Amino acid sequence: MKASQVNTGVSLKMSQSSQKFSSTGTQATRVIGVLAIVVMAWVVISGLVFTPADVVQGESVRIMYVHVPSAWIAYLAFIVTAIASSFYIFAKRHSLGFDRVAGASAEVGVMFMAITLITGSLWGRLTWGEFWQWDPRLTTTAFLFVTYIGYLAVRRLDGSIEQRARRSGVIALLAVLEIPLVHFSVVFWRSLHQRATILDPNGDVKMDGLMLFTLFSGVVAFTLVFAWLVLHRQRTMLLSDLSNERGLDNAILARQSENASN
Amino acid sequence: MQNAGFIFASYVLTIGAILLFAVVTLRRAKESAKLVEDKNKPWI
Amino acid sequence: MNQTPRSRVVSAVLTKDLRIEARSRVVTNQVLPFAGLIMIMFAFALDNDDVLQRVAGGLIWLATIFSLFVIVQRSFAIDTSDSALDSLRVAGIDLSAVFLGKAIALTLQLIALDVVLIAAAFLLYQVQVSAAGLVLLVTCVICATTGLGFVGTLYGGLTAGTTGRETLLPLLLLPVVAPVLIAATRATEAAFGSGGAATSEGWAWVGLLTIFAAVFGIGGSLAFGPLIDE
Amino acid sequence: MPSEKVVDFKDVVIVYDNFPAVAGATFSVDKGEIVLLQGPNGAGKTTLLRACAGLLPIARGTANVLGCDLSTNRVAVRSRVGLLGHANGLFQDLTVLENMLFWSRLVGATRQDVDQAMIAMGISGRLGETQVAKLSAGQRRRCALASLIVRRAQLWLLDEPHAGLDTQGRDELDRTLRAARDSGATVIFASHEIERARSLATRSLMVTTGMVKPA
Repeated sequence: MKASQVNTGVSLKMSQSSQKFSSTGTQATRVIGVLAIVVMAWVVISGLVFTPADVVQGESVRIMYVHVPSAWIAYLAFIVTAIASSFYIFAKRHSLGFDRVAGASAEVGVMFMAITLITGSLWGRLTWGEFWQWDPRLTTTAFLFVTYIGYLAVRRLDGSIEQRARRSGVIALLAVLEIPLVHFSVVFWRSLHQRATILDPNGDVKMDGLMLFTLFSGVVAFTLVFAWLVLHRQRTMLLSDLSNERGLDNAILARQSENASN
Repeated sequence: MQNAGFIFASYVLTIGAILLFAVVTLRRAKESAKLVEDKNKPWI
Repeated sequence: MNQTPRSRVVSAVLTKDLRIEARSRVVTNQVLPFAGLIMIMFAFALDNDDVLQRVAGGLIWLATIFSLFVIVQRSFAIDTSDSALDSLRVAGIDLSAVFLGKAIALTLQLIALDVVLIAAAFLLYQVQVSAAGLVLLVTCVICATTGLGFVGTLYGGLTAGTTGRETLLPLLLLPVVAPVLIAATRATEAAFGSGGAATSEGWAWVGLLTIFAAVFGIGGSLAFGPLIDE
Repeated sequence: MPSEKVVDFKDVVIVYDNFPAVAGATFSVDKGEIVLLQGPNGAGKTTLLRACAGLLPIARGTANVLGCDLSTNRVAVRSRVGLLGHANGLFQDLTVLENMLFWSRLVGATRQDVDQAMIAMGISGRLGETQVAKLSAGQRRRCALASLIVRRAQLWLLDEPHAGLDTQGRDELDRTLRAARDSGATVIFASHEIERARSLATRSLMVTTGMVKPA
């Protein structure tokens, strides 16, 4: 049952965490972490030093090596949230593990989306001379960012763990429905009001082999970072749920002994 | 050169945000891990 | 146990909400002047008939969406002030019927509000509308308010009775209603012929509004029960 | 069946606002009993009643009400219980009669049921046409009880039903509860007025710091 997953039983013995790893680390996360650092280092060096400047964009193309992967990973994170939420809601056995993955992935996604928006506006300032354009892609991204901040706020509402899982699962599925609606309305809105043609973040770039490889490495590095962060964050959520559970055990004991002393 | 500043800033912000997230997560993990027995950590 | 027919629950909740509004006149006395004031303030701020005619559609729907937050909170304050929502839950009735009843009541109030706002646009902003434009305008108001009624009731129910709902509700609702704001504004502009827009351009937007209303009508009926059933 | 258990709680813990308001309650109530829950403020009486109505999740232990397992299906029990909490669940801007008709429509009761319930609680006639906002606390309580009567619940859960009522109202309430019991219902109620409540109850339970003992 649901309860048995988090039920720690009443035990006051402190745990002897294994010394080899930090609390949420394992062999696998170590490997992912080291790989992520190595690939990320390569992306930074190659992106800043080895790759040439773009013919059209000039030096500002270097921002793309962190901007594009973070945008992709943000979308990946929200897709993971939606899939995990639907597993939680539609599976017969409502497993809280899916809820934690959904929450962890959304948190990481919001962080990557913030990075996307900031690096994107820095790039826009260099390329367009403006920090912000009402371009469909930017507008959709901004709405999506606010939507998932709302999702995280719903996760923080008070209530039991099951309530949190159910509420946020429903919100995550509604948010996914909303993405195409927002996207279509924004694209449609822009297409009717043509303004100066906006430089497409991907389209106009003439990439040589090294530039493409660096961009590809960026996607790999950010995917590794995403996996590492979600694994740790989701385990941290389990730990804090469990220690809340222990806190509850202690509170129950305290309330019971209060009765005995009366 | 303004370009260099903007490009540098975007790299620093990106990596800084990731590191901050990682450090906060690990620190929280360490705190709550003390309160939880190893048998309840399925990854160990 | 014997389940009360859905239609009876829907109509009971709908008449209850409308009758309470007819008695208390909270929306009439507070929201309507607030929305009207937005229209007047913009007339002062922009102070240019050409500009006002162009932006009239956007102002109408911006005022509607700001009013939506107040009306939704009021709609659920009725049910939470004396824990009637708990009694509804204990009555073991179909909560999707409660959702529909409240959403329809909300939609009707929004329609009444929009009639006043559009009348204000005619008076204050000198907009004009053709016969074909009027048909488009009426359809647009019905489709847009239906969508807003569904989505407002859904998120209003989720935040009802939680701490910090005054800020959480707009945070959740604003990105969701963005498509309605865009689509309804464009359709209304087409109806008014603002900036030389043709009436025919508006119907595609009405289509988007209909899809929105359908998505949140179905999604809301399914999700409302699990969301407030705690 | 000689004694059919309507409520069966074993080591039940109920968390409310991150606090174990009920910290291990074990008790059972048989069909046809009128059980009084007594105990100081903050002992967990209200939480216990709300949990029996399927409104609160069960954190630990097993809880069974009217044959429904509350930890797996809290919703199923709701249509069969009637709960009167501290609040009355009335709409201030509607009249007494309109409130009664609203609730009766939802639960499928007839107009005749409504009239009978209003007469039983002494709120028929002119009072029925009055807005709830203009009623006294005691009159509101009567109205809430009347709307509970039309529910014809199998388990009545009442939180301080006597509060605010005058002597006449209390007599009417006691009569109503006994009549409900005679027609096969079970009653659990919390009260501070021990003397009055004991004469009504067939059994008393003591609730202290979230635990239940025979009184």
